[in-house]
Amino acid sequence: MDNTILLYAALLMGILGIVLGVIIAVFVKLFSVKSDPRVDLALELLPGANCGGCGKAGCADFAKVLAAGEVQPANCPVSSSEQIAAISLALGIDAGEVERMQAVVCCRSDIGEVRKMNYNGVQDCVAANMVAGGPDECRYGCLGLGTCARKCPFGAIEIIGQVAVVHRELCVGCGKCAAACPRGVIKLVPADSEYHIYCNSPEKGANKRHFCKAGCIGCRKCEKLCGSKFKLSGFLSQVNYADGAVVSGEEVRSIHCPVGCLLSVEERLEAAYNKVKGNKK
Amino acid sequence: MTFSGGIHPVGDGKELSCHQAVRTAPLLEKYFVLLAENAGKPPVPVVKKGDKVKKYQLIARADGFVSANLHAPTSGEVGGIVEVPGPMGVPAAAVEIIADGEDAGEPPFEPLLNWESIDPEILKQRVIDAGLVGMGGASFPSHVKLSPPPGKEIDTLILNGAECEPYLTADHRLMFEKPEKVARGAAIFGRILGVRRPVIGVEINKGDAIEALERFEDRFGISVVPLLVRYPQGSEKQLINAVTKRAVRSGGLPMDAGCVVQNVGTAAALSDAVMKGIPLVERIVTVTGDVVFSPGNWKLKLGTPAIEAVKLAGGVTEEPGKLIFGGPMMGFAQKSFEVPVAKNTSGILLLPTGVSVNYEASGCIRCGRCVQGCPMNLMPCLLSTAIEADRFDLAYQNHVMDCMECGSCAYVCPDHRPLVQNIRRAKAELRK
Amino acid sequence: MKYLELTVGAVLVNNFVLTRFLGICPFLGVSKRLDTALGMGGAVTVVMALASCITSVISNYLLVFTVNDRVIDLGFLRVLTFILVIAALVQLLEVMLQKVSPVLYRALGIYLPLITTNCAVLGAATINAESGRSVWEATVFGTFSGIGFALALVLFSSIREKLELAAPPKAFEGTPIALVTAGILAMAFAGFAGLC
Amino acid sequence: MDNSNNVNNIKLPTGKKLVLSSSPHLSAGVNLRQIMGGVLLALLPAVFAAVWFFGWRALGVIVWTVFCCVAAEAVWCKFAGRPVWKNVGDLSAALTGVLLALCLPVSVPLYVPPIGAVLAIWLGKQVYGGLGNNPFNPALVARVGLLIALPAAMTLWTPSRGMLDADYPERSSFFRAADLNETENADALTCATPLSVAGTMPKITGRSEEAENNFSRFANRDLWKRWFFGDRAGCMGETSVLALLIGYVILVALNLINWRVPLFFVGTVALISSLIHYLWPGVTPEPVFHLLNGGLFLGAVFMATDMVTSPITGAGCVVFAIGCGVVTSVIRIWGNYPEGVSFAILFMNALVPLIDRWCGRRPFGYVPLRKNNGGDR
Repeated sequence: MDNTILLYAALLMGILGIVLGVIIAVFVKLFSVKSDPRVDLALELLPGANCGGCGKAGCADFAKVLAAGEVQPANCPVSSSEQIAAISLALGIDAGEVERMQAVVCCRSDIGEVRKMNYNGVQDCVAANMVAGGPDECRYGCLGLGTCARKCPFGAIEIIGQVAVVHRELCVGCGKCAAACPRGVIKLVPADSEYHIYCNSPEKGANKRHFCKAGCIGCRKCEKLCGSKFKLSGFLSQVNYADGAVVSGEEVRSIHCPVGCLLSVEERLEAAYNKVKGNKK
Repeated sequence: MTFSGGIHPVGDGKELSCHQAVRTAPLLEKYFVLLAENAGKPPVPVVKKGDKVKKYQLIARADGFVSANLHAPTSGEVGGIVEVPGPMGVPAAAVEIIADGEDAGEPPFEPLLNWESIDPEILKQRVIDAGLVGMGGASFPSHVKLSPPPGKEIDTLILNGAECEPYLTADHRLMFEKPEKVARGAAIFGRILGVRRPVIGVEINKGDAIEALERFEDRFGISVVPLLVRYPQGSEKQLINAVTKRAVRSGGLPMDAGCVVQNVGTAAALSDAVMKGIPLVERIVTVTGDVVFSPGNWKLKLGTPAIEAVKLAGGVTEEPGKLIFGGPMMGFAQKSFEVPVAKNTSGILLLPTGVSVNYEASGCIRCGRCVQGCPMNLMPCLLSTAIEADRFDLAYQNHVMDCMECGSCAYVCPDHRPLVQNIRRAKAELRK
Repeated sequence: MKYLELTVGAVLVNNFVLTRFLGICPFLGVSKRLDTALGMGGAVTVVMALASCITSVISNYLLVFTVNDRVIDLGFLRVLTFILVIAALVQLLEVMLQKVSPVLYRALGIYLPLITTNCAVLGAATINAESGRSVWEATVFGTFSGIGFALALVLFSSIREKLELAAPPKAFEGTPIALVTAGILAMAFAGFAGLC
Repeated sequence: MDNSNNVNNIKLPTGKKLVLSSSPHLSAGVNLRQIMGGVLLALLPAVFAAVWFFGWRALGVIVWTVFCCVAAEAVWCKFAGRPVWKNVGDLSAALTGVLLALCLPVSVPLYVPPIGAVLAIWLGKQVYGGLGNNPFNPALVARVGLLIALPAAMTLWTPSRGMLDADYPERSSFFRAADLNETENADALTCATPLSVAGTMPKITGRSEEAENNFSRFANRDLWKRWFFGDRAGCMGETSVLALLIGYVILVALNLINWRVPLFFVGTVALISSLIHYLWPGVTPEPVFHLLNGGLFLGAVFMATDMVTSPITGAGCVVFAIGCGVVTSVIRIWGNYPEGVSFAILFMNALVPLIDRWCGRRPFGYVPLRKNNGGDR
């Protein structure tokens, strides 16, 4: 008796399996979708932060153009060089070369003790900047309300004592913060440059001194000593990143910026922390 | 007659200054005439440091179509093109004029006493020459509104005498004291546009002004429409709706509904430009507020710093917590008392710390007062919560771009949420 | 009255998610946005209706039959065959969705093939078999159970879309707050007890 | 600043206290505390009625519940790092406390309010991020939670003041026969609410004499009058329809609720119950019975109108209220629970985001009114 039941059971399952299998096969044939496996492959290897640093809407979009060969893997600013190598190997395309960038908040309003007026409203830089041009006296400085920090997908920006400071090791240079900043204080600079001028105001030095102790006064000392590595715009000296200028520590020491605007990323971070500590005391 | 939505500001502060006759300010030593004061492109200065100018002389020429001429408010010497604190908080370029104390100058244009029979184009040219702009707040060059593109038929001209902003009484006093000028200005605008019977919309809390204007109804062929008191009746779209029952489409201009709206102050200035041949160099400003010693209305020359206006009003009784150019609902908070008066400065308002709202929100309780109050039929509370979560896409879907920032929502909000500022932020982010 | 139980009963009184607590995985997984919730609800409804129909055919006619006056009861195969059918149906749906609505396909992601292991679908089929419903009754029950599932999902997702704008304490963000909400929603559905 | 020199001895501003903020710079001067205080004011008649009909214990329970809710709020705020006084000071916790107390029976054991307070304030409100973010009415979350978890404690009804008198109409329906003679010993006496009596009666479908007579004992004008004033067993705050109507008038006068919600809620219940009653008289009592009994008015006036958990637009409120009415009637007439108001409101709370989405407002000028040149896209 058991044998018969087993037989029927096997028969039922077999027939069911075959029938369903055939139906699925027909459906798959009818509704076949052409898809490029390379897109999925690239998407898998991309970081998936959807930061938009590559200029595309997100990683999925980037994977699509990547598979189509329109861009190179190095266009993704977030991936490390090993990750890029892995993508180029997987897709069998050239990795390409793109200069790595990094964000710098060019302002020392904390050190400069910029005067701020009473402000009552939304704690957001874009919103605050629209109320009579912002509550602080400097029209070009960091407002410190943290819009950039909230926009950063990598948590690389910290607000230390009402000013934004970038953590270099976390920043990938996607540029979201720079786009979010209503005052353009955040600049994207080559990742291998170490020293930057931490001021963003092209106003006359004398004007600046009224409300900020730490702004660049446009004394041109740096320009005189290092020539084309610096250029003056308005009354503000800037490192000439466009020409690939990299300022070395020695040069910085020889310049000895009178207001102390010319700093390395680490020095700037340390100064911000020290300032907060000092204020607490 | 009125529109739907809106609010009734209680204790609107108009009684501080509405019984004070307009006084003319004494001559100052220096005036700082702002260049970038009209919407659109700033005019280009045609004078330089050291030039001697006469009163009414052209000092900056309109640059392009959406731009307006600027004239010297008094005679004297040009001290240069300087930077002064601007009404938007950032420094702005201004022509400094050091008065010579004579205040002498000839009207630069020929009076057009026969305006009822001459070519409307000549009248329109006069509007351009005299540098007229909308004096209600936006400062939009007037002639732009008088040049409808082909295909747009204008059948209604409305003069905005609603003055719905609390505290302000400049238009009220103007209509009461100079009804003839306002009525004639309306008729001239009507002639330029080919509109038969211009309408002046006035809120009924200005009964004396309505009475005064009605005396000129037949002489100039205008009609005065009394409107119920409600804010923001002075907004173009709401005024058109209140007077004609038409609705300007979302994102459209008043012209789309066949209407043109001009401010009563602009009409009075036009009357002067046509009858006397003088350009726009001064305006009536309400200097008021709970801390002002003696609030009132003054005829101030363009470029008068706010502090001088406060001096005229006898100073303050206590240190003000807020300085506002314009009315308390849509005006701009200022950083400095050095900001000069411009063509669109309808009021200089000083509020004590206790009266101005303190934006300190805990959480939206969805009471719906903002929804009832919104004249544009939006849902500010939903917009605000979406924006606070950085969901600008959601705000866009909920028509954040239709908001005109009248402030009705934030005024009625029991939680004192910065609704308007949130909406401004979303608009700025969405325009990027 | 019987059909009232099959329809209203399946949607409200014995709602699969909020009263029987079946199918919680997609309920939490795809309820973040209203449109994906609608898609998921639709997909589950289709699968549930078809699965209920086919499985009741199988359990009524194929699992128990007589050969030469001998009753052959293959009831032990019930779960096996049901899962086979459901898996095949989900496979078909997946293939179709990929072609018809790639956006929804991508939005549903892993939860689409996971309908196979959605206990609500198997639950509906099993309940049908246990209460010996006819094929037609089973299909009606399956359809309305699916609608009940979709209703719960849509309600839940609309609440979650609103919650996304709120700022709950850090510890409650995401799934914890969703579970609290689901609990309160279940309490509200408890009021329907005894309707039919 | 040279301007600060006094000219003719007038005081000039220095600008040192100037505050920058976005327009508008004025406010109507209403704050949350006033709104919550207004609702509390509207609840006072109901509190008086509760004390009048159920004795001083009612007041004790109300005060105890309010204390528990405020304490729960304070404790949470303390540990969540929110400003304690600001959150307690807006009176929302106190309001939740009063509402919760009013939907408890007067004889409720004293350990129930603390449980309810934790359910309402923590689970119903604070886990969602505090006032304004909760999708469900906190007081109702607590009530339904307690009803499901502690059904015995939550349905322990004691007679109201008038029910102890021998001339109370249809007294025998509400007391057990054995208890009927011992009404002097009121403390230990339990009784039934009219809704629970009606719920246990057989439902007779179809039209017959028997069906007509099924609920006829409730068709008693004297009884209706007593119910209207609040003289019946039930939750403390729900019995007096009169007091709740006074509350409704206060709320509408102070513009604290959308007046449509109670109207449409009660109207829908009346409509459905009268429809069912006149089709099958043996299934459910008359509509007047439904209006005067249970927590309909308490729910319609104070629970369904809770701003946070009801739709924003007028149209949305109407949809919401009708939905509440439908679900209430369905549960009352066919469900296991004798009362469906709290379940109905909780269920409709869940629908509010959808209602808000579908009953949104069309912006001004979104569709032009004029056709000739009124702007055609």
